[in-house]
Amino acid sequence: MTVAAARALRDGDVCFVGIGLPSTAANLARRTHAPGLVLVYESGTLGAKPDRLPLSIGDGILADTADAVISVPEVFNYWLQPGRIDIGFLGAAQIDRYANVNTTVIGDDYRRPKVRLPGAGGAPEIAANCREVIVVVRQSTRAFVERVDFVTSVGFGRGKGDRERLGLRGGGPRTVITDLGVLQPDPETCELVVTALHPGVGIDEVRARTGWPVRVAESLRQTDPPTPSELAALRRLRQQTEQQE
Amino acid sequence: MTVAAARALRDGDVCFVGIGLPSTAANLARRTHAPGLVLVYESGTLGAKPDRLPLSIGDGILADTADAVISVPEVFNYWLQPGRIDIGFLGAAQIDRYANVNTTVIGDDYRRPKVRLPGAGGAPEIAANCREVIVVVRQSTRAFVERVDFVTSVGFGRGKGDRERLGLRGGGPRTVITDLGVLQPDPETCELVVTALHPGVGIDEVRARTGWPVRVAESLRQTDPPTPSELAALRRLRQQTEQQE
Amino acid sequence: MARIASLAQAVSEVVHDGDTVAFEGFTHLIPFAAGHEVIRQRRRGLTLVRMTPDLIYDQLIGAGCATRLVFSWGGNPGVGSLHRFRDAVSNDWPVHLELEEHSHAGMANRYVAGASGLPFAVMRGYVGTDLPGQTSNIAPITCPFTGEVLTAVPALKLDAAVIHAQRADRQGNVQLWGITGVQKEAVLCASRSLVTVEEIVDELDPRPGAIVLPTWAVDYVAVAPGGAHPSYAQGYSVRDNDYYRAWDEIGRDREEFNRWLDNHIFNPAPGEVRA
Amino acid sequence: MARIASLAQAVSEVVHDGDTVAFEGFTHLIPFAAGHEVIRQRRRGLTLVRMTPDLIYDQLIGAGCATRLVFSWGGNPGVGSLHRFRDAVSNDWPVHLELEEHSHAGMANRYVAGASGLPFAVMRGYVGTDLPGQTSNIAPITCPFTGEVLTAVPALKLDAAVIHAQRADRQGNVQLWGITGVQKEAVLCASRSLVTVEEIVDELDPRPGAIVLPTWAVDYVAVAPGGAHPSYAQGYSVRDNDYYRAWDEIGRDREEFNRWLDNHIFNPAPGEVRA
Repeated sequence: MTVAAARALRDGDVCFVGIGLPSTAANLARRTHAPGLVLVYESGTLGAKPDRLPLSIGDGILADTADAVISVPEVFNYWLQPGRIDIGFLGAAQIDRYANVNTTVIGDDYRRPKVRLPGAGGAPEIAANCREVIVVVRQSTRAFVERVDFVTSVGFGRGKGDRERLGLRGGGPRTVITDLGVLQPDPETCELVVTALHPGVGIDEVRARTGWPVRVAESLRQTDPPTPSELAALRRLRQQTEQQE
Repeated sequence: MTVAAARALRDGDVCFVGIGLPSTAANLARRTHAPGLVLVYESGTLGAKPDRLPLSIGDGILADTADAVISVPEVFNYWLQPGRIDIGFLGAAQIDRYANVNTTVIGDDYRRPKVRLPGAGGAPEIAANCREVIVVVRQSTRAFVERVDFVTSVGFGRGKGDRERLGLRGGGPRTVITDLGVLQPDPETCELVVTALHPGVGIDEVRARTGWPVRVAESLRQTDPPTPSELAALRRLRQQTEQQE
Repeated sequence: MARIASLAQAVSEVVHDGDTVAFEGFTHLIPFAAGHEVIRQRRRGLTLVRMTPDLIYDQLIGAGCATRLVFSWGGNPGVGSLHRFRDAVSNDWPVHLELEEHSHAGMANRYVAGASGLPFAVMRGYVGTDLPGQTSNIAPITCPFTGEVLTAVPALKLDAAVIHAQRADRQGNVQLWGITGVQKEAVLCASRSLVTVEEIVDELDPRPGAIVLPTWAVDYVAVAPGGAHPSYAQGYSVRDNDYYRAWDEIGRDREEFNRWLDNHIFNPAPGEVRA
Repeated sequence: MARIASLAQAVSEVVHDGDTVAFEGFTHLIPFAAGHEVIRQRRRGLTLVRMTPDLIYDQLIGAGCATRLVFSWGGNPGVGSLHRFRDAVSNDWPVHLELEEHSHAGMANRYVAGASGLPFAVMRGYVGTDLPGQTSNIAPITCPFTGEVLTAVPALKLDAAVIHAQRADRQGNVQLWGITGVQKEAVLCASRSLVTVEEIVDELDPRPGAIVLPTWAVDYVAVAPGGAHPSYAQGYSVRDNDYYRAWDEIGRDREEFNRWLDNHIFNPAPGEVRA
């Protein structure tokens, strides 16, 4: 997933990064094919260039290596809100057929949830305002549901045209990267369809781990396996990170 | 006027300062009775401590000696608007019976003015939001008019209660310092009345140089003449300023 | 002018039962020592406000100090969930915790509005999500010039704000640098404020990226070296990652948590200055 | 990524006839050299925007580049009036100048709204003054939570923003320090932007009080040493106060002004890099 996410980033893109897989993927991309990738962490660092993975978005290495450190209100108001960020990453506890994302509660009753999740964070406005969004999530029927229990971040609502009706100016989740492959919205319906499988993964496995009768794109691709240099760069990044701890 | 304005400032006050007489008065106060006076210049310097008079509010000495340099939006939004400033200074091309101030145009026709003045600057919100305002202006029938041609900054509107009706939260112009004396709003009507005369000035002269039949307070004071130490401090301040030019 | 006081005195002056209070810090400079002092002083009925409630809020909630939480993301950053927070929300242990939930952008703008003396802020956000259905503190607003409909959120009004900074001078001017988050806004939103600092110095020499809160905008300064431990205090200490990981175990279990409270907050070992 | 170009090329790419353009600088780092290049390129029909239009705006107005001015304070700071501005307003010389007039707080908020991608900003201001009577760009707005009535102003939308900064690096990242005014907001409000700089350096070492505009938020960078003369460029040069005083005489008289244009803008002496 990390290598696939890294590959989705283009050199020169401005990328809004959270801790965890997105941060790893973005820093891997910077060390492989996208040295000019611009990392914006929501804690207020524009153009951070860490030489290891930060432990949290408050990590001093982000401030030390950034082109500019700004306040949190400025991050959201001057940089995210006007659509200056090309790519946003989201994780998800649940994602549905139209790529709506839930990171708030599992269960029907918001006041008495089955599982209380961390909440929205920056996600609703990342989903609304980035030029496009990449969702990274492990594939399971628990995560891939017909309809999310709670819409924390809007993907495509109930289908095509909903983003426009809601006035959302960013492009929405164009790519959902899982441990099995890649799903993307059908251009006609905005429903997520399987567009690529990772090496060694069969489409039946994807179907079995998706909570709705998922469609498969006609031009189903297979993702290239991680190259030795990608794996080496990833290993080096993790080593440098562990040395710091 | 400068000494009288300096005396109106209390040690520890936070004072919003413009260039010209207010800056001279505030810096004189810092060097005499109010060493703890906090000077805020609208260009974004909190707690500037210049050792000479700045040539403009962009003077580097303000940034170099300030406790903090902030953006212009922050000056107005975080510091002036919420009422964190104790004292604001205003100049005036015209001031009227209820201490409304005009710095925009002289003449009846805004589009074809007799005299085009610099405009509002920070004045409307200084007048609205400072705990209190000091107006400094030379006394003449041209400047002291029954009704200003244009209300750039609200004093007391048309009289008592108007500030409250308009929702203005600051106290308004409590003191108008002129070359002849001091005018202050009558507590009952908010009309400006003469409360003090400078040494050697007679009340008839004030009347002759005021464009409405100005009232005189029962307890008319005479201001103390500038002390030798005030005059020396003012002279030193001006010398240090000239040496820099 | 800020008063310089001991941590215990400053906390007792600034944070009272029933207050709405923010201990801010966007994963950097988190005021742990002040939070622990609040637990020690057994404050009750607090409405806690913060963008990123993490361990110190888990501790305050588990200790029964809070009955309400206004927030946008609650977790153990880089580790996982907050178990005391979950237990309070799901099982009312030790007391019921009411939630008011926003996005980061929404909370940031609520702080900005509060700092600006405005009753509300305007933003692009929340539209199409289920968040507005759970609170009346998100409302549509129409632009008077274009007719476009945007989102309004009310200003945060805090009784108290508590932050940690690197340094103050003897006059009480406060300097912080690195990631400064919404700390300035939090202090400017609050009726009373307390800044704990790593040290007090004679002069705050200017530093790149530093912001200064002037002494006349702060109520109390208290020296608390290591007061952000286990979080970062840039230039002084880095994150104690083991503490964050260990908290997952401690916080998971009520007994374990109560033991931690007894041993580290109420009866700390002699010389245990932090945590 | 910002392109690094000559001043003449950058100005011709960024400022076009009929544009709404701000040359910002709150009495510090005023982009005089870029303004003079605009006069030299004989731009027409500009709407000029600025909080504090001063000498460079007097010069642009007198040269006939502008037909509209959106501003909050127009004067020769510390000296007196702007005579070309007055002549245009009162006598339509050389062309009619339409005014839209605000307060500083209003203009600052209009920049903030533009930089934030919002159509308007909310503030406490203008109430009771005669300013709202002269423009439709000031309107009441009601808080949806408290019912309080405040003031709304529309976002500034600029075709172009031009500022002067101390330094850029070879990638086009821009650094400025000292009084930074609303320059960041102006650049973020604009479709196209140009930053003139004192110098280009290999690396922007961090400096106290400095702000950085990343290269991907800027369109053009042009080297213009002394490009803020006669205003300040902190760390490089101080205000040329004699110039400000002398301008009062030059600007007062149309003939004198035209002579100045000929001698200093259109046919500058060899080696005359500024003014």
